[in-house]
Amino acid sequence: MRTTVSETRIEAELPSPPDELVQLLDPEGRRLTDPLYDPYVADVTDDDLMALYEDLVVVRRIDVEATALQRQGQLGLWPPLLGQEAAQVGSARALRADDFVFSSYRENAVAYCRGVELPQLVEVWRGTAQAGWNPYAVNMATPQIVIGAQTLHAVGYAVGCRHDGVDTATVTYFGDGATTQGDVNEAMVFAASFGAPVVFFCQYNQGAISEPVGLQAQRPIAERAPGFGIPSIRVDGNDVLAVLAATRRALERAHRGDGPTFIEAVTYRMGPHTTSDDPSRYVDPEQKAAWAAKDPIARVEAHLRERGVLTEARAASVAAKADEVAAAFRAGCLALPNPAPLSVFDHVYAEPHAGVARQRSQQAAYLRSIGEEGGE
Amino acid sequence: MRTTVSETRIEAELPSPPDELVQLLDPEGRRLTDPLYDPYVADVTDDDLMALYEDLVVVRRIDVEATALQRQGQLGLWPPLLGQEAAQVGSARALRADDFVFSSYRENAVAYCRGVELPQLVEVWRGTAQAGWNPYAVNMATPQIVIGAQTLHAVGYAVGCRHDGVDTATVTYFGDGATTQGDVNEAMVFAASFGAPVVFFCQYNQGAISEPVGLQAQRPIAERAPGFGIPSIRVDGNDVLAVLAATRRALERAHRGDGPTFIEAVTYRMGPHTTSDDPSRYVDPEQKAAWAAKDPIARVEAHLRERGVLTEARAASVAAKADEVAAAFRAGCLALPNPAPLSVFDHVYAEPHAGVARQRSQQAAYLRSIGEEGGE
Amino acid sequence: MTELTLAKAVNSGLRRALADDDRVVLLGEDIGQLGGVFRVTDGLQREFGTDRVMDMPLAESGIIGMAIGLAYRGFRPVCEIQFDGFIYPAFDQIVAQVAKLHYRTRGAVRMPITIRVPFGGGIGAVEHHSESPEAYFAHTAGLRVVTCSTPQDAHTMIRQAIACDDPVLFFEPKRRYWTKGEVDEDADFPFDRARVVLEGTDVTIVAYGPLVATAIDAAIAASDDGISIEVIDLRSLSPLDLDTVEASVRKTGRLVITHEAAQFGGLGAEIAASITDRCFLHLEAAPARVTGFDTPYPSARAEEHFLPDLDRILDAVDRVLGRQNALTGWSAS
Amino acid sequence: MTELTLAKAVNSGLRRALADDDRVVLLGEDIGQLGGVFRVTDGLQREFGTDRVMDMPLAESGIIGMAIGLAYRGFRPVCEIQFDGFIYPAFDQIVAQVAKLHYRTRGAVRMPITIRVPFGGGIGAVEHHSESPEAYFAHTAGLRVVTCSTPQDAHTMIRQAIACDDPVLFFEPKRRYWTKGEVDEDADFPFDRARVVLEGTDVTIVAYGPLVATAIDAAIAASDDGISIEVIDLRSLSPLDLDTVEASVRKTGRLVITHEAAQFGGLGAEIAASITDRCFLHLEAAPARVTGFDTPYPSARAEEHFLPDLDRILDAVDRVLGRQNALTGWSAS
Ligand SMILES: Cc1ncc(C[n+]2csc(CCOP(=O)(O)OP(=O)(O)O)c2C)c(N)n1
Ligand SMILES: Cc1ncc(C[n+]2csc(CCOP(=O)(O)OP(=O)(O)O)c2C)c(N)n1
Ligand SMILES: [Mg+2]
Ligand SMILES: [Mg+2]
Repeated sequence: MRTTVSETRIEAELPSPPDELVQLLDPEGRRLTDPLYDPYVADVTDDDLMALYEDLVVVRRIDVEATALQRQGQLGLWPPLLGQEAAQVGSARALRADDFVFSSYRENAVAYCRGVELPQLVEVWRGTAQAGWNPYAVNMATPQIVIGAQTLHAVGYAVGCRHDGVDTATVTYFGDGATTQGDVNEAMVFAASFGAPVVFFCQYNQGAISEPVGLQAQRPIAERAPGFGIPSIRVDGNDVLAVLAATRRALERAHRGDGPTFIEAVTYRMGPHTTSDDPSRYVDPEQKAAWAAKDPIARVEAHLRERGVLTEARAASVAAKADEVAAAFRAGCLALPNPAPLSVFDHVYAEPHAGVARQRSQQAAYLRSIGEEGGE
Repeated sequence: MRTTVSETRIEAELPSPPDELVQLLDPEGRRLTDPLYDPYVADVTDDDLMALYEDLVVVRRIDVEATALQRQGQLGLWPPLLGQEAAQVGSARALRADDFVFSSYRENAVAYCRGVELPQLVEVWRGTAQAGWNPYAVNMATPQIVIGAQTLHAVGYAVGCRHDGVDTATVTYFGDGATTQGDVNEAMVFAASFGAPVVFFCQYNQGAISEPVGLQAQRPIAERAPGFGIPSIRVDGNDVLAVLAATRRALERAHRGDGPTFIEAVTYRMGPHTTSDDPSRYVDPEQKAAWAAKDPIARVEAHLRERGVLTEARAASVAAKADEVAAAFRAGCLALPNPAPLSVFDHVYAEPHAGVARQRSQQAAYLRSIGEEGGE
Repeated sequence: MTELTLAKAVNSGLRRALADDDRVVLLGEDIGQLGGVFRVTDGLQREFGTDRVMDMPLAESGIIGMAIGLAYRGFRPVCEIQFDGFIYPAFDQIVAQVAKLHYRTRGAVRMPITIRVPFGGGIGAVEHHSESPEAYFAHTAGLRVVTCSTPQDAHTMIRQAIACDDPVLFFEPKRRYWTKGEVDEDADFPFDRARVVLEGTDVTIVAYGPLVATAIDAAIAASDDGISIEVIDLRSLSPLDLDTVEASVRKTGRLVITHEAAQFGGLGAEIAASITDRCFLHLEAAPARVTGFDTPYPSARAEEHFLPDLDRILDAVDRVLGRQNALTGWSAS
Repeated sequence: MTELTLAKAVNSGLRRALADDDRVVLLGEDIGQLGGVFRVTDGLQREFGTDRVMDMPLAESGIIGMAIGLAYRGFRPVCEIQFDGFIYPAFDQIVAQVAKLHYRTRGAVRMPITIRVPFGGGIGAVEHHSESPEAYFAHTAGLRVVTCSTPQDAHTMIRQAIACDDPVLFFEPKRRYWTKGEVDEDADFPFDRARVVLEGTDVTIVAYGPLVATAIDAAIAASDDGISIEVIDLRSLSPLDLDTVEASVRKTGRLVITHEAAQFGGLGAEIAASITDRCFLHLEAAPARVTGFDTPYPSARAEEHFLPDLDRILDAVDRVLGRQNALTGWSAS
């Protein structure tokens, strides 16, 4: 830990946030060159790009299916990621299996890429559980709903990895609105102070529910990090290749022991905040139309078609895969069991607890007395 | 309120933090020229400088007296400002009477300059009250002990001034350690979002109790503000003239409606954190010696003597004034009345409250029953 | 008199407060154009402008801290916390500042801040959206804590809260937002007095917020069984109107208290302890508490197993009446 | 057996925990070179290094949030909050994360975090340095809350807290840091059991932390008057060892509870309500509470008028014994 501060200006290792977004695929699907970021995707083959394309299509399909399930009353709520597929897939596919993720509630594509099983993606939203999966099974914590809280967990986990002498990186996802929360700023201070191997991944999707990003930030948020001593990258969040490259660069720093990096992936939430939201009250249709033209899937598709990689046959097989996943997802969702009455008492504590045990027994007796099933 | 963010780099209006500290009087008392800041002190006459000198001497004398009172058991605690006199006097003397201050616990010199009466300065530390003065009487809130909390109050007050259509500025004081707290960062976001007429005045005194500033900041803290959209100034906090100039510049922006400014006054805490602290456990003697050579009073004295303004006679009269203030301060402190037993129930609520009223009556009855005085 | 939902009744109360006193300002996340996630502030920004109804950056400590500064300046801020579970980041500013500033300054600085919190469960929500944190604030000296159960009370009490020179936590029972009722804008009643909703002679049920309706249902069901229940809606949780509860218990001799919050250290404990202290010789049985369990709030599809309902309340009624019930043998032995 | 102050006993307990389990790490402000403002961590950083005993940047939410991440990674973090009044900025991370993570993840993620908090008044401190916030945490499901009153308990219980797989709030009675007592490092006792400090037959006094010593003094004074008092030191505040209290009250029929925290919604209410429920027919009088008042903590020179002391406890003893006292006529009417 460094304990002195130079009183003159130090150049951060990465050029502190670039004027231009990092972009490798433009909205028309043209491959741009970038001497700094190209090397990070030099190994990406056509098949790899097809795989990314498939991910994008599948996660969008899951998202649409989930929205439908909510409309049909099968989910209580769903936070769509429509428009943010590239930011999530590009970053998640950059991760090593041992890297650990602390996300917010909208990162369903990240969870999908981490290998979370389909029905587990919706348990929280169906209301059958407060967490859909075992974090250690996929090295990803379950969705965090308290805005920004998870960023500190990521820093702690990252410091723990360093204590353990492993080169695992930790990535934390959060929104543009979240950057206002004290916790996110504290996380940056702690990460910088401890040189934590953590990547801050901000999905700058232009708003927090109805509030435009301008209420949270007068400057691109990536400009904040250098002041905390954290180099930052501003990337086109709708460009899956650029996001992959930027995340790989940040992860490389983390794996190498060079400390934290901040990534701002500039994107747009095309859907409502959640299925409970009414965006017609606040969305600017022109802004939305402008972003529709920057669709994250369309550009990969154009690129792959242009280069002859994406044939009709392959497109059809991707679509079929997406339908198959969606069907499995739906079936898995509907099959999720409701919690048993007495399960509310499970796991409050890891060790025996007289108070909970007593309440549980009383409730079991009560349930028996009213002839309720599940009362043991 | 601005609600969009330019996606390209905008130059902040003030050059974002300068490599060099703003300095107008060097440690030897030489007057340096600075084309940007000289105009802000062009009106400072010899008499004005003598008055600043007197302030510095007096507040140091008060500080020494308070430490003595604590050692004699007359105060429970005292947080010395030794070494930080110029940062406090220079900034406080820049304020207009209607400007409002939200400070931390060490700003006794600011309070003195605001016109707080002498014994009121120590009420909190003697333990006869939780606040020594009526904030509205001197336009300064009473000391805030929860680190960083007051910065948000300042932003709210500043927004309130704007709503009221007055050009009053609000200034908030806090330490280098405080900048880690979520609240201080949230205050910067809110100030920037609402263009609040507030000055963030950070006394960068090289540490938080035993923790070196490097644990809180990997970069000069003034570098953080621009990322939030707030221009910042880094000033030699031991140079009363430079602090006066920098604060006037920031206040000018606030009075003019140009929004928040961040000032980092680089200084050093020469004494213990409080009288309960044992700095021998952590202070670096070399660092302390280096800072002793940059004493904020010595340089003004050298400057004034060099220019023949500070004669022996005037020096003696300043010393006499300091002694006089110290004597009045001590007498006032010793005369502070202890709180009456039932006063603990006063002012919990502004309006009648059945619960407190009942407890108060019960306690009065109890005190009567044991023949205690003050039980009414 | 107009018929309004509880949410609209708060809305009309806020509108009146904004119209009557130009020092009243509203602060919160998404309260402007969106009108709040429950639409409680719908239309107010359009009517009163962005200086009076201010969308806040996403930070609860920031919102309350800023409200404190506005109160210092003589404003009467009304803050919306979007959901109960998001009040905790503001906890420090509430308990260490809002609650203490008047005391700290010996009355020089007033904190007429109202903090509106949609609270409680029963809406099938995800984690952090069904909390009942009222006991934390009731235990904090310097705060007032109130809640409402009808549109009329919602309208009148939000205006009283805003007019009060003390800070008030105003808990809105979110699952009752769509309950309809007549609202008389001119109605008035003492801010800190409980309301006897139903008179009865056998058992007193004390409830507040979302469970008042449940308690009434229980009382009606019990009356079919020939049991006469007095239902008290507390309205004010701090201070508690113990005089009203005491008078009732002196009559009935039996007390059941119900709330959604966890039992351990909840308000039911305070009410039971205080009433036992005041009515010891009048009690026929120990006061019974029917509450949420001492567990975190469970997932949506388990909440019916967690929340006090009519049957659990009636079970407690049986218990205080000394009838055989599920818990016989567990206590009061 | 060595004679240690309570502060040193915590220190030696921390040392043993650090030595016994290399997953134990200490986090806090000024806990390294300075050894903490109360010197409780004195020498530990020198002995175990800066990776095991980590000075933290000045942000309590950050400290607890970071501890959560470490716990995710399999560490057992022990966090020091410098003073009771500075725990509130961490409230959200404690109640919404630390308390809920095990439940949220159905047991997959454990949170063996210990949060050490010097608490309570009586040391003539400035604002925010004399708080008793234990009831907030006791009301929060998923947390354990304990406190100690002797060097022996301090030593043993801090090790038990660290070894416990649940999160534990460990409240240290700061005004008793300098109390001396014998410490046996090998002593052990159940973590969640109360201790009967003095046996007696007429009245049960329940106390914890700083007021155990005061309760003992009161019992001794009462014995001169021929009153036999049983003093119970709760040790664990959540869960409460109600069985031990119940057994005592079944014997004495009279209960006095004392704590420094505000009475309204404090732990005394829970104890009174629970014991009334369990021992209704054995109680000769309503349980009495002797507590801090429902006011913010006052300034240092007024704290003697705020804190429960021997005389106030004896006054309550008189009251539950039905003797004439100051409050006669106020209640139990
Ligand atoms: C502490 C807290 N306050 C408020 C909320 C309610 N809320 C949920 S999402 C949201 C907006 C978040 O915006 P952002 O961080 O940009 O993420 P996005 O939804 O755009 O992905 C708000 C206010 C919350 N979940 N947590
Ligand atoms: C929220 C909070 N946490 C901890 C403390 C204890 N504390 C008092 S002063 C201090 C250090 C503050 O450092 P800094 O902000 O640099 O101010 P300085 O004392 O150097 O003037 C600490 C940790 C506190 N007062 N408030
Ligand atoms: Mg967003
Ligand atoms: Mg400092």
